[in-house]
Amino acid sequence: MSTLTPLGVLAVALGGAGCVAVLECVVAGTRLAPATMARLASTTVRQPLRRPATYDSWLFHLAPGLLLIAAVMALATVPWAPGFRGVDFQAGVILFGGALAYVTPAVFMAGWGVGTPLGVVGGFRWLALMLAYAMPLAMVVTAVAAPAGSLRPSDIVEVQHAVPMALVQPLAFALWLPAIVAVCFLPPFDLPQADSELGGGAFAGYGGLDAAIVWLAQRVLLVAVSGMTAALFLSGWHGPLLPPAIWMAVKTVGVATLVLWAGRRLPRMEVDRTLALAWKVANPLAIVAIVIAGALTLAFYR
Amino acid sequence: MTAVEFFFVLLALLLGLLLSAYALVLWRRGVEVTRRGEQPAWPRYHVRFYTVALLFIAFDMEMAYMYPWAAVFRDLGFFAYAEIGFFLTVLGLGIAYGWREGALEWS
Amino acid sequence: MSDLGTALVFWPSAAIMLVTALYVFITSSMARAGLLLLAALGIEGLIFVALASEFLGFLQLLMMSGEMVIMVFFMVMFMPDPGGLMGMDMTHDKRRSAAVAAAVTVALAAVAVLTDWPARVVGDDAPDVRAIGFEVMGRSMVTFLFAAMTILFAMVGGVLLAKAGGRYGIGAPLGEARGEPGD
Amino acid sequence: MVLRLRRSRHERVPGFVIPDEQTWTLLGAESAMAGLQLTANPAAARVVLAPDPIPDELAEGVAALRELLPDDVAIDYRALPVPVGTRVRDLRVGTEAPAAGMEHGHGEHDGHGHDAHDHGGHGDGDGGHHDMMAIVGDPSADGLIMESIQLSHGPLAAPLPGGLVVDVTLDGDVVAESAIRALLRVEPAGPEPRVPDALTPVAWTVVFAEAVARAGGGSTGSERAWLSLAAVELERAVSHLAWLRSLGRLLDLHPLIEACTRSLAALQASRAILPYDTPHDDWLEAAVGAPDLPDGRDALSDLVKLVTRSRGLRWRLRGRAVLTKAEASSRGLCGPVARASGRAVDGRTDDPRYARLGFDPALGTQGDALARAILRAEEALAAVDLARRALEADACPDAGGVPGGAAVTEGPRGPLSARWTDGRWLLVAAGAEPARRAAADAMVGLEWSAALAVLASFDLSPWSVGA
Repeated sequence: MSTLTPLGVLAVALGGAGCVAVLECVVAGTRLAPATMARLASTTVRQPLRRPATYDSWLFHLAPGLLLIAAVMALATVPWAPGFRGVDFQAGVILFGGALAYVTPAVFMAGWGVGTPLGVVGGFRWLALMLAYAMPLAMVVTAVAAPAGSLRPSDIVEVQHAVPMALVQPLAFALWLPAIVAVCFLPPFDLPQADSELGGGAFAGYGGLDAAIVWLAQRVLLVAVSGMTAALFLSGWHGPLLPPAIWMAVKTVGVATLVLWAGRRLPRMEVDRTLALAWKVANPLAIVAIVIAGALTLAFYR
Repeated sequence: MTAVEFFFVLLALLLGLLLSAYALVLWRRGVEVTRRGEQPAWPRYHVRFYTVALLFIAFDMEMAYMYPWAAVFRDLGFFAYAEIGFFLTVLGLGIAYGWREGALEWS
Repeated sequence: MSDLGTALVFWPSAAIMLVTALYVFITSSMARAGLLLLAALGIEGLIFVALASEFLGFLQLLMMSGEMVIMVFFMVMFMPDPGGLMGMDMTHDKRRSAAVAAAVTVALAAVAVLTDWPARVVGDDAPDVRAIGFEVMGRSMVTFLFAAMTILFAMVGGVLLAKAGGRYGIGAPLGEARGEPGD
Repeated sequence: MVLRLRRSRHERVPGFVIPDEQTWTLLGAESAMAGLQLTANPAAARVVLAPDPIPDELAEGVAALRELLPDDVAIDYRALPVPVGTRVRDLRVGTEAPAAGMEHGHGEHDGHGHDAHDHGGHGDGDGGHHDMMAIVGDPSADGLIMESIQLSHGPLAAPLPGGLVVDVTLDGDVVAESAIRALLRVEPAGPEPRVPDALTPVAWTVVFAEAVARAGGGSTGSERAWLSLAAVELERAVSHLAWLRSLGRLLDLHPLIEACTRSLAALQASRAILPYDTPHDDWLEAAVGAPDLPDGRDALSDLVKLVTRSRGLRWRLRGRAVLTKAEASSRGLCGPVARASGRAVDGRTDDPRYARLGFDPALGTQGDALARAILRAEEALAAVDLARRALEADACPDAGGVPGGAAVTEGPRGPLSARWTDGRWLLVAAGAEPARRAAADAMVGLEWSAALAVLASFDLSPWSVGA
């Protein structure tokens, strides 16, 4: 792991965010206009910071920063290639979960910090959504780590050299996908900043650099989550012809496109039904997924 | 460069970039206050999912035991599987009880 | 991590942690107090990682954030003036509590400084996750299973207290028994 | 999983439309919004479209909106063919807050029972150390005593119609109380008709022409009768489609939005709403334009299939705000809202022209939000068929209007009637006020997103007409 790896992670973050922006135009079928996007970004960043009179001290301006740190830390744990494994901890998958867990206080700080009624409602809605996606996300990670016998993401990728985990444990994969869409608060789970219902919700008060950082953090979060999906479920960099890094990039772009496309086809979910559905269907199924993972490990992965 | 160093160097790099970006914008552009005269709406918010939150905290504790199990399960064989089976059924009972008591509904 | 690196991370983090812990009681807004406590525990997680106990550090990062945010919304629900607009001073009975705090700090400092901790330097990639795993599944299996029962008792107790009427809506706290099931 | 990589002509720039997208669509100015990706968050908007004379009642809303816009974004005033407002005054001078037509949907009923709600220990805080546990107030359903949020979901809250204000008391994110106010109002002063509702210009113009003809004793010529029928039916289809698209934006359901846009493009080919002083025949001719009806019909039948079969819509709208047939009649509801709950009240049934074209009103049964959506989609499809047959029809039975009587036409939201007696207009838009009241009552007890979906399902008009 060379000393350039931290800069490598930041490069992947920025490149990935740009790629996600392009993907959104492709999925939405609008014309690609990098010039307009660049102009919008530069004019946004050049504006003064914006602060509603109803804001809560420094809490309000820390939320975007925390969101971006959480997103980049989650991205750092993704093993992109045998040579560039990112932060290769023994418990890398738990760091991934831990980094994603800090999106929750960040969005709540944004919601509470803005002080407007709809912002506070958006912040508390995000708490309900966190209660819905947190448990399936954590349990599916356990179900995937059991066959690999280690919590290191690159070990999990190694164990999938023969067959990807998505085929071995389809139930775990099915529970993982909605959870990662909810983590990135992308439609159909874009409850905290629901554009049409809360008028921008938790992030309505932001302007200038804050809004740009929130936009960037959401895209980096999607890149991190799609990358980890490719690593944990689609046998990461293993693949017949192409070099490992290219395989990983192809799979990440594939997962991101699937997530964005599915988001456009489903209406926004309601908070109470999502929460009830998660705890009545997703959690019991996650328990079953762990039991299945245990059985598969005993049978095949010894 | 070990993983821990990489982790903290990246964290420091990020904090540095963010602080310098904010400092630059604050210095060059300053802050603009909107919605003047409005009062902040910070009520004692009536959260409707507090029972689910209680169940979540107990369930989150469970994860502290599931992760080590996942790391060593492959080498321990059936005995560890039986243990985690017991652990999961107990937790399933917890959810079933919460479900029956109507803790999962939106009060 | 090298000693210099560890020191570079440990001491600033410890300082920031103490400051945020102090501000938990100085600030008047419930939301800020809860989130400051979350920040303090998050930095504690980072310190665990710096001291080569990665699994416990990441576990703290993962669990503390979720649970502290839940604590925040309970504080916001049940304390008057959660936004801290009235600047209510939450500390009371100042003198005695200050004395107790000082005593406890001195005791803990003494424990930390006087005991001779094992000098075994744990390498960076010491298999701490697997060590805990073997420990939990092997020697202290009873505590693990008892922990499962404790979690179940916590769930049952929490739901029992939170859902006042339980299934039958009997004996709601305000005295009027409602016939319909559920809330 | 076909990924349609079609290249649309326009780059999408985030935009905000004042008063709302429906008004611009129905006034035939849809092309102005082509390059915009509509957003409800003013802070994210880069282009803001506004009608040149902004209605007086929206002045305060627009001023608040301007403050939230990014600094480098200016409001782009476009002249709409029909003035969208009453006392036309140049906004740049700035106006005091207008006294809007107040219709308190909910407040009058229980005599402001909730206003005595004490805001917990907050109220009597004298700064000193007061009793922490002084929590007073009436407990909500689960026995917890909490403070509520007062919120007036402002006049420019896209995708709801601009000019509609919902005053809500939120207990958590569940609506405890709600009242709906329609701000916009037009006073037709002189004999020359002024359309009192910019969301249905054609229907009102036809009603005025009919009323003027009846006041003069004659009856409308046969050729014009078919043309006015086609124009009214076409406007009904366009109004329902514009509403369905705003529902799609509220629920963030893009397949529905794209289907509505396709159908609208086909139906609105060269349709234009000319200023009112043009002669009536040319006005109607322009209002019909040259729609591509067969293509529009195909797009509409796909849309009806999508609305009836979409699991997402069913998930969000089924079983919400159920209005039984008895309740609909007791509340005096008319138009699609009443027909969705089975109450067969339609101004077109006793019109010989419609009988000639073989018209039978579509009826729903459940009366919930989903039934209202499906009914409006089916009505739009039926309206396109009626318009096509009307344009092909030749001979015309006598309209048989009683001279001096009120002229009535079935608008997209219910019957509209106008009468010219002793020098002033008597205008009635039956069912508009009861619909607002029913929507306000239906929102109570629902979570915020469900409450907005229910509010949208009533397709309320922000214009208050008549007394």
